[in-house]
Amino acid sequence: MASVPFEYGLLLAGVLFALGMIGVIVRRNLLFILLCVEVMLNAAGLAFVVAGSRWGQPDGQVMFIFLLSMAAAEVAVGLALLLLHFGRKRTLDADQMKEGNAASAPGSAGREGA
Amino acid sequence: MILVLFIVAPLVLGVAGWVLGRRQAGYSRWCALAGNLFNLCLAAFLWLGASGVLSLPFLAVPGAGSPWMAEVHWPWVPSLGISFSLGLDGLSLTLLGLTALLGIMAVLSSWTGITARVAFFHFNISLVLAGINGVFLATDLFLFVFFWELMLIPMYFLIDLWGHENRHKAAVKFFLFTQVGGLLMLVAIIALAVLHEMATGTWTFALQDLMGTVVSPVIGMLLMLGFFAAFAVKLPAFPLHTWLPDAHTEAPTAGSVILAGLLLKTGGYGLIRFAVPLFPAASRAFAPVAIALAAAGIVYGGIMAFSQKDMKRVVAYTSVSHLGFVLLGIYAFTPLALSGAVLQMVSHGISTGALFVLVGALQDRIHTRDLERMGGLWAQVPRMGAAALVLCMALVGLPGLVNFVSEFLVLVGTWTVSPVATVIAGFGLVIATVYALRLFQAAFHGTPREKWTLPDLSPRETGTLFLAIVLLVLLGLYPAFILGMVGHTVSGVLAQLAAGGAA
Amino acid sequence: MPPQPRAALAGRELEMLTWTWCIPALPLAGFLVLAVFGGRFPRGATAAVGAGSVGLSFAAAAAASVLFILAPPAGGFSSYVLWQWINAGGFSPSLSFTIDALSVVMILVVTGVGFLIHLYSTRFMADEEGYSRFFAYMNLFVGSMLILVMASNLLLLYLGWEGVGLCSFLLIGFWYKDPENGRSARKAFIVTRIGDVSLAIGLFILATTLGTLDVKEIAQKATASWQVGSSLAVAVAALLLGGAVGKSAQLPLQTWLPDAMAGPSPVSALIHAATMVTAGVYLIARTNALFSLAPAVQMAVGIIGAAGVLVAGLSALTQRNIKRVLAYSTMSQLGYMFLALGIGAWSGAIFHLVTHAFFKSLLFLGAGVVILAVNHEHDIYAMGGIARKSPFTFWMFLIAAFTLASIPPTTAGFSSKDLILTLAWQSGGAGRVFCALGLAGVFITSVYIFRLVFIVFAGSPRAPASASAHGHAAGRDGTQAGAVMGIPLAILAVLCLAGGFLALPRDLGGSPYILRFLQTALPAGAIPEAPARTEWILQLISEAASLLGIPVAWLVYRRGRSSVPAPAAGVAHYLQNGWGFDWLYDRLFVRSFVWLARINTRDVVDRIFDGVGGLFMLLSRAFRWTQNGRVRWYAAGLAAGAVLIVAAVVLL
Amino acid sequence: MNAAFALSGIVAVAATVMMITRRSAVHALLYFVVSLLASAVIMFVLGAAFVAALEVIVYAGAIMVLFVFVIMLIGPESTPIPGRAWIGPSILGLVLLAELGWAIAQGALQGQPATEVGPKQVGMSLFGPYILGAEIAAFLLLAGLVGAFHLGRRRK
Repeated sequence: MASVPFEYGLLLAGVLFALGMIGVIVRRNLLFILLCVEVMLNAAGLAFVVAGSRWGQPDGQVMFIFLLSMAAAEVAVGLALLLLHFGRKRTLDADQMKEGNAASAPGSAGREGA
Repeated sequence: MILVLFIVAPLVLGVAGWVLGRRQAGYSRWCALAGNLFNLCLAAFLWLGASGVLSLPFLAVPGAGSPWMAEVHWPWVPSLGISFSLGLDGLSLTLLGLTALLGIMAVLSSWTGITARVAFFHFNISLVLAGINGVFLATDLFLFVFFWELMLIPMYFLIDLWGHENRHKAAVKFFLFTQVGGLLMLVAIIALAVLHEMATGTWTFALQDLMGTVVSPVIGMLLMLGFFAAFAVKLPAFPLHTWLPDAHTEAPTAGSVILAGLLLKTGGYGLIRFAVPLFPAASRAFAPVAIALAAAGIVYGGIMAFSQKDMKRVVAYTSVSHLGFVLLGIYAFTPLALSGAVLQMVSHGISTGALFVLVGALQDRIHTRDLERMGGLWAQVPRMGAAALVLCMALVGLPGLVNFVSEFLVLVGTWTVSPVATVIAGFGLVIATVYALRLFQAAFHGTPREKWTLPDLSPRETGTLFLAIVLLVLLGLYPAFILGMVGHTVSGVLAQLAAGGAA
Repeated sequence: MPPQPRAALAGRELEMLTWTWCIPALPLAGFLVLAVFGGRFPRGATAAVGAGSVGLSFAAAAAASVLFILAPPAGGFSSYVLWQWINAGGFSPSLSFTIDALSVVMILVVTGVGFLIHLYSTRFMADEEGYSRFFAYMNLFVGSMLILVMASNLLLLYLGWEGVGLCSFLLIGFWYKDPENGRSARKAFIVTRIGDVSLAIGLFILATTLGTLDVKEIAQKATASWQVGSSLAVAVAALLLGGAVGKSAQLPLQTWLPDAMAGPSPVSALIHAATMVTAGVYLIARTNALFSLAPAVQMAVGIIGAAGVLVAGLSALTQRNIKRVLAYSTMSQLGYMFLALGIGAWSGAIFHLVTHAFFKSLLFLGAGVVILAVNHEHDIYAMGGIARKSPFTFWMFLIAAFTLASIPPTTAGFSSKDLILTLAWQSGGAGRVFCALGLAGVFITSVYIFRLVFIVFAGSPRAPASASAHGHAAGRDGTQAGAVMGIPLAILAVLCLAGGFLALPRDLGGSPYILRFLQTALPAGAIPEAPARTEWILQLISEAASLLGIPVAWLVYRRGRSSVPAPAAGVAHYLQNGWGFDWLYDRLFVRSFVWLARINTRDVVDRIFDGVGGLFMLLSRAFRWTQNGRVRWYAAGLAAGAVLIVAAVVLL
Repeated sequence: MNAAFALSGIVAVAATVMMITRRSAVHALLYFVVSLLASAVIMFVLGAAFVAALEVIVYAGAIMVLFVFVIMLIGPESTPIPGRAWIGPSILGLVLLAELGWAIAQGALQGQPATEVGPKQVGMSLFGPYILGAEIAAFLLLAGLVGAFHLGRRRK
């Protein structure tokens, strides 16, 4: 029905995926990280759908449905954990999550962008 | 069928002791002791059968047809040709008897010394002994590896849980060394089985079947080195010995007895049973290196033993020196030397085991192993001194004790092969005198450096040591008792070597 | 040898075969009893077991000897096997004993002198701690020594050989509380052990080339298969010689013997004079066939002997410790035996061994009494005037001194030493040099022993410490030796006086009984019999040398410490320290070994494995920052990994 | 239809960029919803109407509501991101994108049009060959439910 070249769809999925990935790495807020993971998942789902429609097969959409349920479960557990963590530490900063592993090399702390 | 009892008896009694011992610690001691006594009786019973005193219908005549006097074959993983196969010959029987004997010594020596987690301790002892018995019986290489690992883990716990000051490091070191060697052996075993499958189309791990595998010289040498690595670590051969002083020193008395008396013997046994017969040509090619390592180890171990201050460390390094004779005897490939090597395994097991019992008893009393803090102990503990004297003379290789016979046989047998190595090893005997006398005199002669007050050996300890000493003397005057038993194995190995060398 | 029909002998022969094992077994049984129960025995019982077992053994030995002499077995020896010792790979030595003329002589000396010394010790050691330990060791020694001399194969001989070495170690270090004694004991054991290893290697060659260690078979097979002077024969003989010089304290392994005097005097008498140190002589005589095949080595034996006579004799001249004088004297006398062996006078060497056992044990036992009398003082310059206080000991000592210096009317030393010198002269060539050196040795011997006699017994007491200060048990400690100690002295003195009649020189109307007897076991040798003129001329020179020594000693040493001129003092110091061998060996071997051991206490090989461990530690440290606990960092890692993998998939 | 695809693609990318750069969580969330809606349009354009609807209902509707609840619970929190923090991740992302683009460009299937796949087909497939996957997804959701409940329980 549509004359959209399928590689454009894939490219769009790739761009969204890369953006999500950049977000996961850059952001320190756990909530943002979770959101960016959702972006990546969505990008992957989009790629499935694009591929499915290219071949005219339902498998791509089936996979998207699985992905969706997985994302739902993941978000439920992830957000629960996030709340628990926030309740204890009063912060969502991922860089302040590490506990008691003072053994890590001191020189590595400054290497991160954040 | 009866062979399985050697493995099952300590296992069952060990578990029983663990369970019972949780309520009353004493039970576990008795269970461990019972397991060893049972094995000793079993070995003696079979010994009588093998030497023709009793006629046991299930014992085949050794050397006629099958090399085994008794066998067990149960399929285990048939698709890969792995089976639960045990075989008994004179060599196995000798070492099984030694295992039971030293097991008794080990249990008796820790009768009062171990107070923490008594039940688990004796469970570990029984487990180690079961593993060792399995090693001495297995004729399936896969089963062999299984038992090889089985004896390793409880020994790790023995060192790590009940050892002395630096036990964690020693335990890890012991584990790493043996494990690396064992893994190389496992690789070699699997490679050998694969090569056999490629050549014949059937999977097998049975020793007898794999013996005929034809491999190229280079591959044969590599596989042989895989086996050699495991056994040389365990033996231990010269440059791979450094785990031993740590492990022996830090292990509890019973652990040291079992380590020195038995675990090291599995290395020698493995060389005789597997490494040499499986790869005759490669072994022949490798012999000069092994002989050089052995001679170096004899001298090096002796010098190291002289330089140590820690009494257990001294004894540990003497083991390096004496096990060099085993290596020398095995790779000389003469009947005399090989018989001597086997006998050396027995004599070293008894004498060094007893020496560790003695050192342990001394440490229990004065809570130090530092030779520089001892001295003049004879005045207080003459019985202990006398036992130490005899055992030090065993280190020296004094004629009349079995250690002399074994060392003499090894050296005579090696002379035709390598006079140089023999002379170096002979020089090792002089060094043995030096360190043995130092050990004895530093502890028992001279003037006391600190005010020790200590009781002499208890009847239990006296009995343990007396048993060992009597055995050393009796075997020293009549070594034919053991030499006759292992004669078939020795000639079998050499025949295999000759056949393989010609092929 | 009374003529008897052979058939009648068979019974007795069988009888001998079955019971001579008890000769070594009795002292060994005594050892076992004392070792196990000794601590609980009263002293009387200990003494009874200790001395009694050796006494019984002597009785058995005497009975065996009488039977042997009355009814010599065919071939001059009888062997019997107790049991097969080792059976492996065609190598099958057995525990078997041989009785032949040589071993008969040896067991008589060992048990006879041994019994007398045990008897003496029952009193000598009475005040010591470890009474039963002493007798246990002594019994073990006698048993081992008997095994050594009765063994029919060299392996069993080696058993006894090491056994006596062990006992020597234990008895030198008997007073274990003094570390110095322990050091001496250790030195003795280690130095002899070097020789023992040499001997053992000799046994390896014999066992591998001839396939047997039986003495008789070795002699047959070696003579049959080896050329005279062949390299194997030379190697074997040289290695056996190595063992012999170690045990007999000859050059170059002689340094342990003077230090061995740290042991109690009876020990010095028994082990370091009469028996164990002569084992080397016995060994060479026993394996004479091998030495005959290696003339070069046999010559070396002679040279070692001749050198030993002079080296040790000169050292004896300068010692201050009474027992060290005697120790050097023992080395010197053993030199005579080696000299005899070197020229092939096997029987002569053994004869001197026998007489030496008599007079040297008498000297040591006498010295023991003296030492007790001066309250355990060993320095001769602190003694003096003992003759007046204990005339009996003095006379005993004097008899022994005369015997040592081979001056009539004592016959033992005279006949044996003259026999050796005459034979040496007769053997010609190097033998004449040996003879000349031996004669010089005679003079030196005479000087040092009379130096000792004059300093110790003549003059007036120099040390305040004397018997009176050491009042208790005066009967033993006092000037007079007690009866139990006196009787052995007297018996030994009689043997010194009369021992020479076993083989009095021909020109004095004697007959070489013992030599003829020994020659049933040892080859007679090819030395031509000396003309009577040569014989008495040599005797004359020898006597002159000996007698000259007495006035010389008197002149130089009568006032105790000799007034040696300054340049000689340095030489004397050098000689006193045994020609600096100890110094040299200490620098050369002991220190280097200890240094080697010390630098490597921590085991350099272990450092290598520690290095491997360290490498892994470094690697782990290098990668540890990746596990820094930062979530985003892990995410970045994941991303980078994904990039890499995709790159690999896309580009490859 | 090409125009619809291009337009919604640009919207999706732009919204996502805005989303990952916002300091406020609420703003980011809203941008993400925009991005999801744009994605739904693309799916519809590609003929996958069923999943487009699901995207709107489940993703943009249900899941995002969860985030909203959480933001309500913990309150607005904003963390500043220094500029240089973007460099490394951006390079990484661009490299990945370049690789993907290269891979797509290598493909031999250029210009192939999309085909419509109806909800019936999807349903047949989901409860046909993929029935096991559907069951597992159900388990997963149950596990997520139990897990979230367990974690969210207030403990004394």
